[in-house]
This record gives sequence, structure tokens and C-alpha cells, in this order.
Amino acid sequence: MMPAQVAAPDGVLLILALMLPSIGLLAIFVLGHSRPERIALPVLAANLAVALIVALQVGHSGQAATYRLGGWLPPLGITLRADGLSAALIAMAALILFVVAIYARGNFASKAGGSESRQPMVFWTLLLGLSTALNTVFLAQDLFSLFVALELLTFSAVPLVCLEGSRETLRAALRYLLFALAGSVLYLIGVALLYGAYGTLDIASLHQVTRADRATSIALGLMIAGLMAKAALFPLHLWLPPAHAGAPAPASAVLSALVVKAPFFLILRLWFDVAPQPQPVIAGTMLAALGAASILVCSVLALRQARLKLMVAYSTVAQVGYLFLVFPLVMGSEAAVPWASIGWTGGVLQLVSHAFAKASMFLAAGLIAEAMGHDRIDDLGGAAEAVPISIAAFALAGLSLMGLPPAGGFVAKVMLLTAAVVSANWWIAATILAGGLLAAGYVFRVIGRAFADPAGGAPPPKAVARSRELAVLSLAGVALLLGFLPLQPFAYLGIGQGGMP
Amino acid sequence: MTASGLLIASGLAVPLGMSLACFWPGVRERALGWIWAAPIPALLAALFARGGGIVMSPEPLRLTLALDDVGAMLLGGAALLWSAAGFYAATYLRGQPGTGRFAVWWLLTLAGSLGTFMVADMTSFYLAFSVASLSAYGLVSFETTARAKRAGDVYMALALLGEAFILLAFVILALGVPIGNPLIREAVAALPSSPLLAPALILLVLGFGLKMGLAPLHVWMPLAHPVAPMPASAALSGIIVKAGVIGLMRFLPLDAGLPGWGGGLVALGLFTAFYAVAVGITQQQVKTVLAYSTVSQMGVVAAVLGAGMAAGAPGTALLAAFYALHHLLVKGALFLGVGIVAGSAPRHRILIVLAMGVLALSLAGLPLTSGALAKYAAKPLFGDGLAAALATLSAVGSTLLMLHFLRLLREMPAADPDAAPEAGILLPWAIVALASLVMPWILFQPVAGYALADLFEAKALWTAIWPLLLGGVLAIALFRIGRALPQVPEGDVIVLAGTLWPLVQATGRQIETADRWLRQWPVASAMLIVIAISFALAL
Amino acid sequence: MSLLVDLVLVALILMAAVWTVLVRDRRDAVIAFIVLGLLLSLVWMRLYAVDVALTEAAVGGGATGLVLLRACARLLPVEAEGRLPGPGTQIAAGLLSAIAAAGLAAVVLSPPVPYPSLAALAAENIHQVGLGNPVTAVLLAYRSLDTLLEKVVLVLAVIGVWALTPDAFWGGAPGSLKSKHASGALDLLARVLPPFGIVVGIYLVWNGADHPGGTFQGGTVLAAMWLLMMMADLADPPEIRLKRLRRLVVFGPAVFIAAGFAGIFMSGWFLSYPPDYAKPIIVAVEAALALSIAVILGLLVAGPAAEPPKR
Amino acid sequence: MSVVLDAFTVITVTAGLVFFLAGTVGLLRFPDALTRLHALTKADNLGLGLIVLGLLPQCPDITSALKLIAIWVLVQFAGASASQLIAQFVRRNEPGP
Amino acid sequence: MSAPTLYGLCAAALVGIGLFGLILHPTPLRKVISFNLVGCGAFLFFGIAARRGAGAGFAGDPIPQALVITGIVVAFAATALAVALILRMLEAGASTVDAKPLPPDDLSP
Amino acid sequence: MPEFLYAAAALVLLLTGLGLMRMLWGPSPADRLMAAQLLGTGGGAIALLIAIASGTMAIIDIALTLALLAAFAAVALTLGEPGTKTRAGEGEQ
Repeated sequence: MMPAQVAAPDGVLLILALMLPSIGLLAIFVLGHSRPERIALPVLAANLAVALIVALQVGHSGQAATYRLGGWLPPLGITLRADGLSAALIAMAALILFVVAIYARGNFASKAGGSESRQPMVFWTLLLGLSTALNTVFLAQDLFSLFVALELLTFSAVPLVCLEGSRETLRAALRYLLFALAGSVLYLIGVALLYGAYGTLDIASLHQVTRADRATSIALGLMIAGLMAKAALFPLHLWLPPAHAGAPAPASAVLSALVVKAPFFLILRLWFDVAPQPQPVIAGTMLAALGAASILVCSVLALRQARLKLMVAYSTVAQVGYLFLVFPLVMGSEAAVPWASIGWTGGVLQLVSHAFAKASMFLAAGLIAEAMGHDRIDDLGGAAEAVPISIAAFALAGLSLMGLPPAGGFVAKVMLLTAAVVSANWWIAATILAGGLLAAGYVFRVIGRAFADPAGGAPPPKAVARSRELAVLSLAGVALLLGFLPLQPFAYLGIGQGGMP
Repeated sequence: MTASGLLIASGLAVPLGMSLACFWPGVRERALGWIWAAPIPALLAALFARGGGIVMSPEPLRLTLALDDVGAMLLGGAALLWSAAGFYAATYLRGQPGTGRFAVWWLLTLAGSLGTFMVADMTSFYLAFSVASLSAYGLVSFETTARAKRAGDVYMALALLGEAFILLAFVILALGVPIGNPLIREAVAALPSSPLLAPALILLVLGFGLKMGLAPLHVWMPLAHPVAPMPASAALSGIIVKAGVIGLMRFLPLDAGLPGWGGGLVALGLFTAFYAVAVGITQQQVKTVLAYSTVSQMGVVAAVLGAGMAAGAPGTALLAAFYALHHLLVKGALFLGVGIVAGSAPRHRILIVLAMGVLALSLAGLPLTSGALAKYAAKPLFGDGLAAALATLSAVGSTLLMLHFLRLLREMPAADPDAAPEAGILLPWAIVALASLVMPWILFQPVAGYALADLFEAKALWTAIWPLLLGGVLAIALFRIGRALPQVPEGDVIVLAGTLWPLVQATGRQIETADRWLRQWPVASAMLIVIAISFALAL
Repeated sequence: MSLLVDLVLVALILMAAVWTVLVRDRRDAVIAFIVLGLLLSLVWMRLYAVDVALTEAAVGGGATGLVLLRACARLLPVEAEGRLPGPGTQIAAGLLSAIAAAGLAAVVLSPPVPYPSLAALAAENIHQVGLGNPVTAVLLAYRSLDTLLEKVVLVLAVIGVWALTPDAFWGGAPGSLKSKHASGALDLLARVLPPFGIVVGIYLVWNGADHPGGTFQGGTVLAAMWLLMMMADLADPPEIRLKRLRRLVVFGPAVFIAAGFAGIFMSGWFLSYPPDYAKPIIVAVEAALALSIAVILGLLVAGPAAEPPKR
Repeated sequence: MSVVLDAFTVITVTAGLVFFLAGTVGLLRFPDALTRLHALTKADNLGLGLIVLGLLPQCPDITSALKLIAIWVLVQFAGASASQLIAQFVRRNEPGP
Repeated sequence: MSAPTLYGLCAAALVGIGLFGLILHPTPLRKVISFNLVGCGAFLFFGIAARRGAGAGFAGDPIPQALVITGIVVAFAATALAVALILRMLEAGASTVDAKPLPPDDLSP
Repeated sequence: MPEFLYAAAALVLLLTGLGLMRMLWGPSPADRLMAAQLLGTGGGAIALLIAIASGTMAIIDIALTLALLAAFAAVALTLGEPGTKTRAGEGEQ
């Protein structure tokens, strides 16, 4: 059973992607008494390097990198695997985490020589926890390992929500935890049923054997619903707005940009790799319908929020909705395989560009709130003078959310629209466009207020560090640059799709 | 990579580069004095680089610039007006706060609007179009009054709506060609045989019509054009609306001969032409009347295009462009002139008002002016039927509206009894006015294919004059009963939409209530199970 | 006849479950849940999953129960019980839950034939890891990544619980666990039981390589003994700033990760063991993990710091 | 031999069952908490003791037998302490019998 | 009816009962307990899979058993975290009773 | 022999169940404290019976753990003691 081949070096990198942040968080726990960021930043930088090398190698070799833990073959053992999509996503996550970490030095830097304090220690360890969790979610090929990874994610995310310790954030964190746990347990039941039906939890093995029978349907139904709860898709979004709005800005940024994407990624995996083919049209339509409802309802709600961070949080729910439009689009697509279709590419691009844009937006919102001393949208007058770079970043990120050129969100939107038209899903096309208009509404509302004259009697804005502003701008810049990727479906995202390489 | 190609590219690169340079505060503060120079390369390109082109990036992006006759004609006019208006702005806005910001928006709008005339591929067109229409928001809402804010909001909302229509139309168009970013003409050539022809055409007309101000999508114009600073109004009313015109020219399958669709567009255009006159004559603000006049004229342009599409007549685009060029220069000159009149004492005004009279009546087709030339050139497209009669009658309407405008202009109160117009604003106005008189004469023959002598035939002269006379008579009647006319608010039907606002608000509140209900724990967790069960059943 | 045991057991479990959900007083609910946990450990026994039964007994009867009971003790005087919503909502919720349960029951009633199983595969390979207990082989060899990540989850849970410390108390000790009423019986129990318990705990860890038992079961028993001493005021909850304490928490996972990397050099794969040394390595890792688990569970029960650190 | 041992097992285990039964009847019937506690601890511990005794001959090896005895001792000790704790609790929280 | 089937039905019932409590209970502690009930049901599903997969000299398939052990640990950690949150919230003075939904803007910093 | 032991286990289980019900019904809180106690002994007995009946000696370890933790649970239960008396001030001695 012990395979003859030796570990390929690229595979070892996958292990590093999981282990580096874990080791980092353990190290902070024991060593980081006074300066946790001194451990966290190098670890996140190394993590970024590892992720980029993996991404480049996958692109270079044109096939997925695989690693079998302990040398055990599935179904007995667990496999890590980086196909094009996974590689792109771990690189995305690593980059965002790194930039957020640079920004967060301003929030959670500890004083030199001082004794350990709560917020920095907790923040930096949990940030590394998130990194471990996300890398595992994107790389693991085993449904139960993915369950553990989801729990890692929840356990890292929830305390970040209530880092500040106020009543409201505690309440929000509790809600988040309970609902996420409800989602987890449904997922777990699904895993149990799948094991009972097929005797394996390896995604690649399941891909070959799943049948359209009762056990499989029920298992997938439970798993998808559970994951939706964690992705905060409407109408399961009860926890997200207070949680993401209550967390400190760097935490909100990673929560909104990355954490809600992980469950979506797993739904994608379940749908394309585990669900018996062809997937029923009605189920795909249901996913898209919930996505559409998310877009429309939560965009309107974002438009009506009085607070900037709540607005951004509702916008996250709306933007996550776009991702769910992918399912019927890919099914009715022109391409023989889903990952060659424009809908698939558009969905992934939407995921990535939203991640960068939303991270930038939350960080910008944090700086704006820091400078102005509040985040009431109506009283933001003068913000454009006080923190011009943050406002610019907010606007650029907003461009991506609105789907205006040349942002990445625009290309994604065009692809999704094209796929919707090709598959004659006009209602989806209409939703995409309407969502863009509503997004424009809430983004412009903020920008417009920011350029207004400051209200009389408002305290003068505080200065914020230029380096933090530039970090925010760089994320928005990436969201913008994504718009210059070539328009065709990227071959990269199809690497390693469809069973084994 | 030819010299002409580089010249065309510089037409786009220079204004963009200047706007980027405004990142430096020092540059930004001084930019207003230099914005007149931004469109110069484009002007040169229009004059010397006709027929040239350049591919700016390789496959699969294929961002392509090309300058055909239609594009060159509009580009030249637009560049001239941009430059003149920029020069005008430097004097007009001197010493006002926020000129740096103004310059940035100006340069971006300028780059986008010039871009629409030069690009040949769909993505670039969309980019240029979006940049022009979104940056114009900065010009519309430059003044910080409540009126400007409302106008800006309405403008933005409708501009985005238009973008949405256009985007969907483009997506449909691009489907017909197997490459990611097709050239416009490739995509349009494939359109008539597409099963999605109907939605594509409807979306195109909606999207570009919104920009042009075809009724009832014109509502933003009478709000937005008057509130901008004078040079910006000139650019908005003269040039930015042409982004819609060039859009229709480029994207409608004009030579495919689609009588039904063409007829529809003619009807829409003519309706707009008359409707705008009817509303325009009730207005009491000079700039608002001009804005309605733009709406009316754009209706005529749309009708020209529609007639051409119905007949499948070659050269339609060129004729429409000729008409658009005439309107571009005249309307620009009129807006700039209004600024001069407003800023000078009555005794300094006489000459200017006189010149303005000629310009204004040019829009109605005063013989020997650009208007007469444009109308004459476009006439054959309409044939002899009802449409032709209505098109001619539209000149009556224009006369009426312009006389109303002249009367308001004459009565404009002067801010300072001794103020004389400054050279800095007089000169650019004079250049544009002159250009509007001269340029069409130069272009008439190549565009229309008639000899200039034809214009002096008695029949042609009479055809141009009788609507003016009829308009004059009606105008006298109007001035008699003028005060009794109902005062239609600016933006007319938008006010009706305003009555829907409480309904929109109520819907928003209801959604909030529903959201609050859904975010209750028992409801949300029950939903979770409902979703699980539904998916189990569906899968 | 053995089915009779099963029937009675199921009936009792369902009663306890219904009781847990429906009883009004939250402390009663917790007690019913503890009872349910102990009954479930009998179920695991009946399913021949002895390792699980041990875990369930240790966790369901011990750790979870203690955590919930502590919460009750602090919640009771302060907060009123919430009321269940009205009958309409109850009926709707009941209906939904019933449909969900019915769907699951339907799956149970139609198992695939032949039933899929990895038992044969696990048996085939067990000699390579030199263990007698297949469950330990799965946890520490075949699926060791899950186990490793689960340890990270535990450390994160500790951090998460500590994150709830009020800022002023950071570094201090968790609130005292001691019973409010001094009692000779408790004192005696806390002096006599721990030696027993520690022996049992170590036995379970040691035994786990070849027989049911293992790190988690043993660790839980050890933790229970530590907590018992804290409750009887024979030991103080440790200050969370102590480096010694933190090293203990990290020790097990660190050894595990180190063994994983050593595997790359020794036998080519992360978390693989050279066949000759597999068993000693695994037992060493298990021992280290058990120690950490004991500390972690104790800390999780003790909760966030509730007093400022002593200088 | 085995028959004798089996018979011993059956008899002692049955006796243990009787004590369990008695304890349960006591639990069900006795009026107040302290007497119920009494019934529980005495009957159960005795019942468990008899069952352990009865099972000893059936043990395949000596380790198991020792464990069985250890369990009984443990339950005796723990039960005694726990019931004392409960009794103290009852005294604190309930009006006397 | 075989024992695994019986326990499987029991697991389904546990899940149903737990879900009922999870939906309805207004206090978070009761939700946590209900979540644990559902979790027990989920673990039992693994349990019957293990028992039904008995073979090769093992009384049960060891893989699901190992998964359950991991799952129990994770569920315990979740319970501990949730309880700590509940208690901390109580100290902060917020009512933990989940009667009303969170108003959208009661997030004063 | 196993049949007899299984039957005995079922009976003990039944009796334990009855006892549990009694305790859960109350009326006094102390009754509930006894529940864990009862499961320690009853559960231990059942485990032992089944261990011998099924020949799975490992189950004895379960009985061992149950016995060990039953006392622990009883202590824990007194911790979660209800009533205002303990909270209202005279608590910490």
C-alpha cells in the first residue's frame, strides 16, 4: 500500500501551506508574549510565497499538484490537491491575508517591551488560524477533513467578531457561532450518509461512483443547506450583517472577503464533483433563485443602511448571491465541460474580484471610521479631504462591485451575462443588471457624502498612517487589474478539473 | 504602427495622461489653465489621420482604434468644441473653489467622449462610453446646490441604467461572433441574422437613446445641462449626447434594411422632436430651453437614422453625423454665448445676441446656415411620405422654440450694468460660432453628394424658409398667450416618477420589515431546514 | 434477546432526548442531556464501537456535562428562562423536523447492498503501522491529518475562550471552580479518586495502541481528575499567562507536527512512519497529545480568566 | 465445572437483579429525597456487587476479573461520596422530612 | 429489525428532536444543547455505517468510528466556546434571550 | 449463558430507565442529581453484563470509565446547584 513514488516537491508545498500557519499560531501561543505580529507577518509572507509558488507550478506544469498524506492512497488516506481553481484561491487568500496583516499592524501592534495584551495576541493567532483553515478548505479532497477545516474556520472567525468585547459584538458572535454550528452539523449528517452509501469520502473517488438515489440526494441537500448557512446566502443571512459590521476592520475584511467564500467553494465542489451527473435543472435553478433573491433584497437593504460598515456587510450578502447564479449558467452552457464554460470562469472571477474589492472596502471603511470617529454615512462630509486615498480605494473597489469597467467585477459580470443570455436565462441577466444598479446606488451614496462639506461642529478628522491607506489601495488595485485578464475562459481554472489529472 | 495610428492614439493618451498627472496636487491646481490643450491631438488626428488605425493590445484583447469618415467628422467637431470650451472654462471658472476637481472630471469626460468616436472594438467602446458618461457626473454636480445634487443623482441613475441596457445589448451582439472582443462592425454584421435581433435592437435604442435624450428617457437632460457650469453645459449638450448618436450609428445595422425597426425609430425620433418643443416652450430658463432643444434635435437625428435603417440606405451614418456635427457646433456656441450674455451689460450684448439669433435659427434650418445644409442633406432619406412631412414640420417647432429662447435671452438680467465680456470667453465662442457656420459648407458636398449650387435653388430655399415663417407666426401667437401656458417643470415626466417615490420608499421599508422577520432565529433556522428538504427533493 | 436491550435503550434515549428539549428548566435539560450521553455510550457499546463508547462516556458524561452545568449555575439566578414560541410556530417547527427525520429514516431503512466498508482495507494495512487497534491506526496513521487539524481546532478553541476575557483580567486565572459548600466527602473524593483516575487515564492511552482506548479518552479522564481537584479546591485554576501552561497546551500538537515532518525525511511522506518504528512513534505522539488534551479540556471547562493576574 | 460456575453466575446475577428491582421500587415509592437516595445507593451498590461477583467466574482472564473488582470498589467509594454530597445538597435546599 | 437499523432510526429521531429544539428555543444555552442532540444523531449515523460495514475480522468499520471520535472532540470544543460566549455576554449585561431579532443598527461602536 | 446475561442486561436497563424517569419527574432537584449516580451503577452493571455476554472484554473499560465519571458528574451537579441561597452573598466562605 505504501506507494513507491517519492513525494514530489510541489506536493510538499501543499503540506507547508497547511502547516506553516499552524506552526505560526502555536508559536505565537507560546512565544509571542509581547510581539505577536513579529511572528505572524513573516509566517504570512512565507505562506504567500508558498501559495504563489504552488500557483505558478500548477500553471507551469498544466496539471494539478497532489499530495497523499502519510503515503496512504484514498479511500483509506487523505489527499491534498491543488488544481487550477484551488491554486488560484489559495494565492488569493494568502495575498489578502498578507495585505490585511500589514494594515492590521496599525490596529493590533503591541507596544515594545510591554506585557502581552489580549487583542493583539488573539487577533494574530486567529488570523493564522484562518489561513490554515482556508488553505485546508481549498486543498483537502476529503469531505470529513473539509468538515474539520470548516470548524477551524468557524473557530477562528467567531472570536474575531467579538474581539472588541462590546455587548452587541458578543451577541453577534454568538449568533454567528450558533448558526454556523447548525450548518456544520447538517453538513456532518450529509457526510455520514455519503460514507454509508459509498464507503469513501474522497471527492475524486466519489466523483466516479455517486448515483442519483435517495441517500445521495438527502446527503447533498443537507450539506448544501448547511454550507449555505455558513455562506450567509439569503434568507440564511441573519448572522452576517451584525457580525461583519461589528468586527474590527481587518477582521471584517477577511471575514467578508474570504471566510464566506470557503463554504461556497465547497458547494461548487459538491455540485460539480460529487453530485451525480447531470445535475437536475431544478436544483440549479433553486440555487440561482436564492442567489438572485440575495442580490436584490440585500442590495436594497445595503442602500438603506445608516452605517457604513453595515452597508458593506449587506453588500457582501448581495455579492455572494452572484456566485450562486453560476449553477444554471454552467449547466445550460455551450461548453462540453463546465469548467471550460464562460459561466464558470465568470463565477470564479466574481469570487476573486469580490474578495479583493470587499477586503479593500472594509479596510477603507475602517480607516474612514478611524479618521472621522464614526461611520454614519450621512455625516461623512469631509472624508474625501481627510482620507483621500481611502475614499479612492473605496470608490475603486466600488467600481468592481458595481461591475463597471475596467474592474474585475465588470469582466465577471460580462461573462455571467453572456452565459445567462446563451442559456436563455433572462431573469438571471436582469438580476445581474439590477444588482449592478443597486450596487452603484449604495457606493455612490457613500462617495457622494464623502465629497460633501463637513457638517458644522464635527470634530476634526484624525490622521491615519499613509502605509495603511496604501495597503487598502493596493487591494482595490488588484480588484481593478483583474479586469485586464483576457476575456476568454481561462485555461488555468480548468487545470485538473474533472476527476484525476 | 503608422504615424496616423500614433496620432489617433495620442488623441486618447494625452487627455488620459493629463488626468493621471492630476494625481499630483500641484498639477491639479494648475490644470484648469491647460485643459484647452488636451483635445488638440485629437483635433489633429481628425484632420490628418482619417482612415488610420492602431491595435493597442494583441489578441485576445484587441483594443483597436480606427478613424473612419463618420468618426473623423464628429471627432473634429468635438475636439474643437472641447478645446474652445476648455479655454472658455479657464476664464469662466477662474478663482472658483474646486477647479482642480473640475479639471480632472473634465479631462476624463473629454477622453471618454473623444474615445467613443475613435474606437473600433466593442470593449473599448464600452470603456470609452462609460468613462464619458460616468465622469460627466462630476461636471453635472460640480456646483454644490441642491438642484445640482438632484440633477446629478438623476443623471447618474439614468446613466447607469443606460449602461446596463448597453451592456446586455453588447453581450448579445458579441455572441454572434466567436471571438472574445469583436470589432464593432463584425458584430453588427452578424446581428441581422441573430435570433436575438429584437432584444438587441430594443436594448441598443434604450441604452443609446437614453444618452441622446429620446423621449421619454430624456428626463435627465433638462435637469443636468442647465446646472453645470456654462462650458460644461456646452460640452454636455454639444458633445456628450453625441456619444449616444455615435453609439446608434455604430451599432444599428443601418444598411440591413429593416423597415419595421427603422420606422419605429423614426416614429420615436419625431415624437421626441415635437414633444421636446412642446415642453420647451413652457420653460422660462434659458439653459433649460436649450436643453429641450437638444432633446428635440436629437429626436431628428434618431429619425434620420431610423429612416436610413428602414431603407437600408448606404451613407446614412454619414448624413446623420453631418447633422450631429451641425448641432454639436451650434449648440456649443449657443451655450457658450449664453454665458457671455449673462455676464455682460445690455449695451455690450447687441452684437452677440444678433449672432446668437443666427445660430439659434440655424437649428431651425435658416437658409445658408449649417442647419439648412444638414436638413437638406438628410431630406432624401425620409422619402415623400408622412415622415418627410413631419420631419419638415419639426423645423417649425425648432423655430418656435428658438424664438422663445431668443426672447428669454434678450430679457436676461445682467449681473453688473457695466460688465464687458472678457476676451478669454469671447474668443472661444467666436471660434466655435464661426466654425459652425463654415465647417458644414466644407463638408457638405463630400457628405451629401450634392453640389453646393443646389442649395441656392428657389425650391430649396423655399423649403427652408416656410417653416421659419410659420414658426415665426406661431411664436407671435405664443408670446401673446405665453403666460397662460401651464408651467411644465424641468424634466417633465421625471416629476411623475417623483410621485412614485413614496411607493419606492414604502417598498424599501417593507423589504426591511421582511428582512427583520427573516433574521429572527426561529424563522432563519426553519428556513435552513426548508432549504435542506427542498434540495434533497430537487436533487 | 440482545435486541431487547437495544429496544429498551432506544426507548430510554428517545425519552431523554424529548425531555432534554421540552423540559422547562434548563438545568433539568442539562441533566437529561448528561443522562442521554451516558445512554449513548451504551449504544456505542452495542454497536461494537468501544473506542467511541469510551469517548462518549468521558465527554458526554464528563466534560460537556460539566461545561453546561457550570453555565447553568451562573445563568440561573440572573436570567429568566425564555418561553417557547406559540403553538403555530411549534407545529410548523415540529412538522419540518419530522420531515427531516423521516427522510433520514428512509435512508437508514434502505442500505446499499453490499454495504460499503473500508474495514478490509484498514485490516490489510494495519501491520504497516504495527498497531492492534484499527481505530487508533485510522486516527494516527491513515487519517492523521484530521487528527492533527482537530488538535489545532482545540488550541483555537482555547484561544477563542480566552479571547472572551475582559481586558483587565488578561493573563489572570479563570474563575474558581470550587464548590461553594465545603464538604468532607468532596475533599475525600478529590484526594482518593485522582490517583485511580490518573492510572486509568494512562492505561487508556497506553492500551489504545492495541485495544480500545486512546489519547482522547485517556486525556479526558486525566482532565476530569484535574477538574475534580479544582472543584475540591485542591488545585487552583492556572493563570493563563503562564508559559509553562502554554507549553503544555502546544506540546502535543508540536510533537505531532514534528513527527509529521520527520516522516518526510524518514519515509518520504508527511505523517508517514517507518514501519519498524511506527508503533513507538505513534505511542509517543499519543502520550504527548493526551497530556495536551488533558490540559486543553481543563482550560476549556475552566473558561476565560476572571481575575487579574497576580504580580 | 463450567455448569457449576454457570449456575453460580445465574444465581448471583439474579440476586443482584432483585436488589436492583428493590432499589427501583424504593425509588418509585419512597416519599422523600433522602430515603430515595438511600434506596438507590444501597440497593444499587449491593446489586452491582452481586452482579460483579456473579460475573467473575465468566471472566476469561485474570486482568478482567481484577478490573471487575476495581470497578465495584470504585463505584462503592464514589457512590458513597456522591450520595453524601447529594444528601448535603438536600439538607441545604429542602425542608426537612 | 437489526440493531444498526434500530439505532439508525433512533439517530433520525434524535436529529429531528434536536432540530425542533434548535429552531424553537429562545435561549442560547438550550440551542447549544439542541445542537449537541443533532450532533449525537449525526455521530450515530456514522456508528451504524461502522457497524454495518463490519468485516475483515473487525466488529465494525474503524474509519467512521475514528471520524466520530474526532467529531465528538470538535463538538465539545464548540460547546465550550459557545458557553463561554454566553456567559461573557451575560457579564456584559446583554440579555441572552433571543426573543427579538437584532435591530440592524444597534451596533454602536 | 449469553442469552441470560443479555436478558439480565435488558432488565437492569429497564429498571435503570424507570429510575431515571422517576428522577427526571422530580419533584425535588436532588432527585435529578441522583440520575447520574444511578447511571454510574446501572450503566456499569449493564456494561459488565454485555461485556461478558458478548465476550468483548474491552467493554469493561467502559464500565470503568463510567464508574469513574459518575462520581465526577455528581460533584459537577452540586456545582450547578440552583436556588438563591448560594448566590445571595453567603456563598463564598
